[in-house]
Amino acid sequence: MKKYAEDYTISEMMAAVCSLQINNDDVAFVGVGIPLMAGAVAAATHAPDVIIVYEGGGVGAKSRRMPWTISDTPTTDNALAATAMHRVFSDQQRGFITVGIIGGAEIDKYGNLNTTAIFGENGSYHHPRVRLPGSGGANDIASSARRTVIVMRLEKGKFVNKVDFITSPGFLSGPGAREKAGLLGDGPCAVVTDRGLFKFDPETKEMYLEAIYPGMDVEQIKELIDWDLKVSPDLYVMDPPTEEQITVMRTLDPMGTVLGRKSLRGEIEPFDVYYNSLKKSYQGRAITL
Amino acid sequence: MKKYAEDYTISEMMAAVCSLQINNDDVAFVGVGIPLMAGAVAAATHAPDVIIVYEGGGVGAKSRRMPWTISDTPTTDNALAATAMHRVFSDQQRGFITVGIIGGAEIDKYGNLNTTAIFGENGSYHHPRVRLPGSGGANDIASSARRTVIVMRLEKGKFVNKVDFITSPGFLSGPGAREKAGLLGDGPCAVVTDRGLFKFDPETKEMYLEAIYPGMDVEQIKELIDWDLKVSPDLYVMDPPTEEQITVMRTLDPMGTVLGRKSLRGEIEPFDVYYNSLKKSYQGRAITL
Amino acid sequence: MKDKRMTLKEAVAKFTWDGCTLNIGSICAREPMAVAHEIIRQGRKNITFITDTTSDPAELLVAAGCFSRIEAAYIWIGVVGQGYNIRRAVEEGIPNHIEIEPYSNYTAGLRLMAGAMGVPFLPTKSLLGSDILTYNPKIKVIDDPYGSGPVALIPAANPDTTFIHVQRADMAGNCQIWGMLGNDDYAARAAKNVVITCEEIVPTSEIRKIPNMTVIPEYVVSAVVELPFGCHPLSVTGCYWMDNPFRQEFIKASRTREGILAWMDEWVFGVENHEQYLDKVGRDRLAKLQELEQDNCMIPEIIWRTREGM
Amino acid sequence: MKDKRMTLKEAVAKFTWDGCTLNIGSICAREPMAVAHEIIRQGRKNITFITDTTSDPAELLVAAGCFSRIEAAYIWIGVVGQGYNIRRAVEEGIPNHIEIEPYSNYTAGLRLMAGAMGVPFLPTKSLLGSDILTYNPKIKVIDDPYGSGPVALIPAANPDTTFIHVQRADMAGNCQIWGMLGNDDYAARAAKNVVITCEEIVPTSEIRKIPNMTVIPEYVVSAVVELPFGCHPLSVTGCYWMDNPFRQEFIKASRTREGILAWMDEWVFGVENHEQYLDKVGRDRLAKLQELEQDNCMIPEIIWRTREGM
Repeated sequence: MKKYAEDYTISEMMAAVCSLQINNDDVAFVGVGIPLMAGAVAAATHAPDVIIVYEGGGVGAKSRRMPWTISDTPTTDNALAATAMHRVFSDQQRGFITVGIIGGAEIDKYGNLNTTAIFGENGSYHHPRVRLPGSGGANDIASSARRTVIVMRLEKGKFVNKVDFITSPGFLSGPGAREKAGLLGDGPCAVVTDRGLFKFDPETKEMYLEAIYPGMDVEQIKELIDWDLKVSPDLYVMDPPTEEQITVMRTLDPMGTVLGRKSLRGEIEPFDVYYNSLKKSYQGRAITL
Repeated sequence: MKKYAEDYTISEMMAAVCSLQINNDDVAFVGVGIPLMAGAVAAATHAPDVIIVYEGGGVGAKSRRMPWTISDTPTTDNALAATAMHRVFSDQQRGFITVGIIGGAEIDKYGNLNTTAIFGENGSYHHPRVRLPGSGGANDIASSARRTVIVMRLEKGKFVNKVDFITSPGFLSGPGAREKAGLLGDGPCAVVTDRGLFKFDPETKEMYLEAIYPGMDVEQIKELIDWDLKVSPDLYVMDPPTEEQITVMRTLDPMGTVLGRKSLRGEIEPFDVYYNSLKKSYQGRAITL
Repeated sequence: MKDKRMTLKEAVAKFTWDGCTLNIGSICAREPMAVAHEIIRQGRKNITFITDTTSDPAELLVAAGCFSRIEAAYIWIGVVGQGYNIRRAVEEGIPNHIEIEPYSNYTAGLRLMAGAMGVPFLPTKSLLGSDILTYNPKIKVIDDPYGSGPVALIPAANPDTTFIHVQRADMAGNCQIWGMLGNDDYAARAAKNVVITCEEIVPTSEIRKIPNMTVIPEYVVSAVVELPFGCHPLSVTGCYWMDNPFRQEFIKASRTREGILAWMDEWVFGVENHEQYLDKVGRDRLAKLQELEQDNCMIPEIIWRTREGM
Repeated sequence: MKDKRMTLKEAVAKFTWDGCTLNIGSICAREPMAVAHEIIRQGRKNITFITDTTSDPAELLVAAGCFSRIEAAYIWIGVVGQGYNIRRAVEEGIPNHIEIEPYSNYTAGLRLMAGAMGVPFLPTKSLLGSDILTYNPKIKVIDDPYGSGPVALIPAANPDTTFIHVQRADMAGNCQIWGMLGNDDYAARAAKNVVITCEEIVPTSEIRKIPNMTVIPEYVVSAVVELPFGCHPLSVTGCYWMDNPFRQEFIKASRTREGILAWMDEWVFGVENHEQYLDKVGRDRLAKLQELEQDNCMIPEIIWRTREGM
């Protein structure tokens, strides 16, 4: 029987929920942050045969350490293949990538994502209030992965009626719009937030609330969203992460590098602490090849 | 001082002349037959730094054995790189291949080559009198290598006013035609035959006789060519192959596989003769890496 | 991890059919003659063959009447002779007329590359001004919208099935290839079904020692067939060298229709499977071919290690 | 064989200039920080930076005012924080305004691939429907002449110079890369000048042991610089792992303009060259980073052999 964790952070909950969007037979493209952790957790728990693909070119790595980005050295530790970025994106455009998991900073009800710039009141693309990183591979994943999962925090002003810049296409203007634009993938299938899980209506393509996390409130969620959010008639409360999931996360990410437990607080670890912590985490995790 | 060979075949003379079209700083694409041998001789004699590229993806091999095609196993023995066919052709289209050496079955005065089909009197492309192999990589080389060298035997009916099928473009219809067609390479610079060496007039782009082999006759050559052949005012008689060149050829190709000494006579070597001959040729040739 | 192993007989039965479009990977080295034998034994007809350059296997499949159409750059026997069977088919319609759609090696690769990338076409400056354009109506020449002048668009090809022979693969289809690759990286990704034949099936842990050598990942592979000496009389880098005397006999037989029919009776229909074919060729002879290759090239040993010795 | 070795100082002096278009290869792993330091020390201005995704080196070059324009998919510091310097430049024009031409990772790679293939553009089904098209006027959407609907054409890029860091190269520039390749195979072929920086210059005979590992051949390379630990504080597969505490200090300094200026005074202008930088980081610390990487991954030994032992 599953044992649920009692002590967990909301980032860990998000990573756990996100990991369950990955199936054992998926070939999964995972982006930086929580998606990276979701991929690692899925592979270590319910989806041992999943092939995780990283944008830099790593395929099916099996490592004692956690990738911190989509192109660092763990992405090819004991990998099935180590190849080029253009190659894995071509493979995605050909249809070999069954699921892509990406983050966002601003989203609308059709799942269109902005990670390029928040223009602000008198701002523009070239002179925005907040410059963001840009697409990275997110546009390509949102365009061509067979399905996509979006991960982002539910904060006021981020779930908007119209994003300033469509970096990564969701359903664009609604039903039929992706097909008309010529996009290959089926579009977003879920949005994992820090309060609940959202899905998309197959007819209207509109995002709706599918489930909430323990202790969360539907009305509070609706207040954080600019449009008139629809809620599933079968709304349910999701299970917390399992102890197994939490153990995996903390073993792989002892310093909270990926899930931000420390960097959010702005702490800088002394080099020797860093070194010893990594050494210890390697020893704690044997890999069978 | 150079020592010239006294006993040599006309194929060996062709390979020797062809090899001298390759410079030490060339990156050379060589096709099957005499071009393969020309590349090997150049690398073993006057052009030790030449990088020979084979269509299958071999780059800069250093082998005790002779490639028999553009994609067999010696093409990557101790190579600098072993990569893909599309990759080396892309490299050529980008301009990295300085010279390409190709063969032909039918040629016109502008150096357009046919290796696809001889239609015959009532024939057509789909129902030709003689079907030939097709382009292979020759069209790509003729299109994009910075310069090309053509190798073919001078036989009646092969140097024609109009080829049945332009497989590999020379200067097409004359001055300016390559540029108009959009081709990247500069086109053919020499035609090496079994009787003499031909070049192309920089103004008219017409093929002319530059030099003849020892014992050959200009009038006989003119009779074999359908158009009114121009002859260089500085026509000269070429040197025979050097002893060094012949030694290289016979060491690399003890059974005459590439230059056709045996296959032309239809002899089949017994397997043990084949095996022993190759074993011996490996022992006779040490490679310093 | 999925186990995709099957026999050659099963793979040919499952992944080829009358009227299919077929690709067989590589050129001369790693061109799997055994696959051609099995397709002939199973009597497939009306196949459209899609390739770049092809040698002995295609000659034999043409002679057996399996093909009705070839889309290729070069169809011939290299080194030891000419393509008597393809000539007889095109010139005389024996055993059946074959229509050839012409390409160059690069553009034959580009159509597989386009198919592999999931795009409808790829552009090139090859073919311009040539008659390959005249006789290949699929290729369109457009005026480059960026101003470089004419550019040829090569449309994507997605063959129903490709057979690719490699030195080693694991049972899920992760393939490592030594030596030249031909267009096999993209050919595998372009095809709808991919059958890997290999000299040796190795544990996945061997693949993981040097992931940069993996040319074809498992997610594009349908089936894996262990098929040692699967390319005889052609060669495989690091494994065995060409059997040219054997090829010379094949070409000699090919000079007449009677000759090649007798040759097929002996070497294709006269054996039940690849194992019997190898026995007939002779194990000593195969060992000598192995020796000739390995005097010059062997697949290196990869000593993988970490400081901790993981 | 040509000897293309030079120092980093010489290579930056020869192959970069005010107003040049520049690429620096790879992402996070093998991204050569030392190259950024030297470009800053040589005071280059008005550079157009062409890349896919870029991290610490670009942040620093932006802070130093070397760039006037960036054509890229992603400009940020990953893992440990955000891109304070790029934000300050775009939002406040400090030290100078930077215009960003947007791409995605794939399409940023496709423009290098097109440049490398010698074609004017490559087609894709990425970007359709997005505002990347709105703000990138170079990308044209056409109706596919083969009937698949809209297709975006990504025009070729041929940067003046690219710097690519690899594990090992010979003195002529034959490069072998372990781990993910990013877009480096095509980036090298797209650029007009290619400077290879490497952990180790090896004899060509080492390269010849495993030619399938050669990603970049000498005929595309202009210069080779031996530059061990050239990516610190970033990582190199099989060589050393990331120095995150160092990067955290860098990001902390980046929060204010004064902070990053002081940081550059100390770490860029305060040393004369890469050797001095490494001394300042500390050789013990570098050895520990090496250990952290090599606990998990080392470049394998390649035991090359033949039966005859050639």
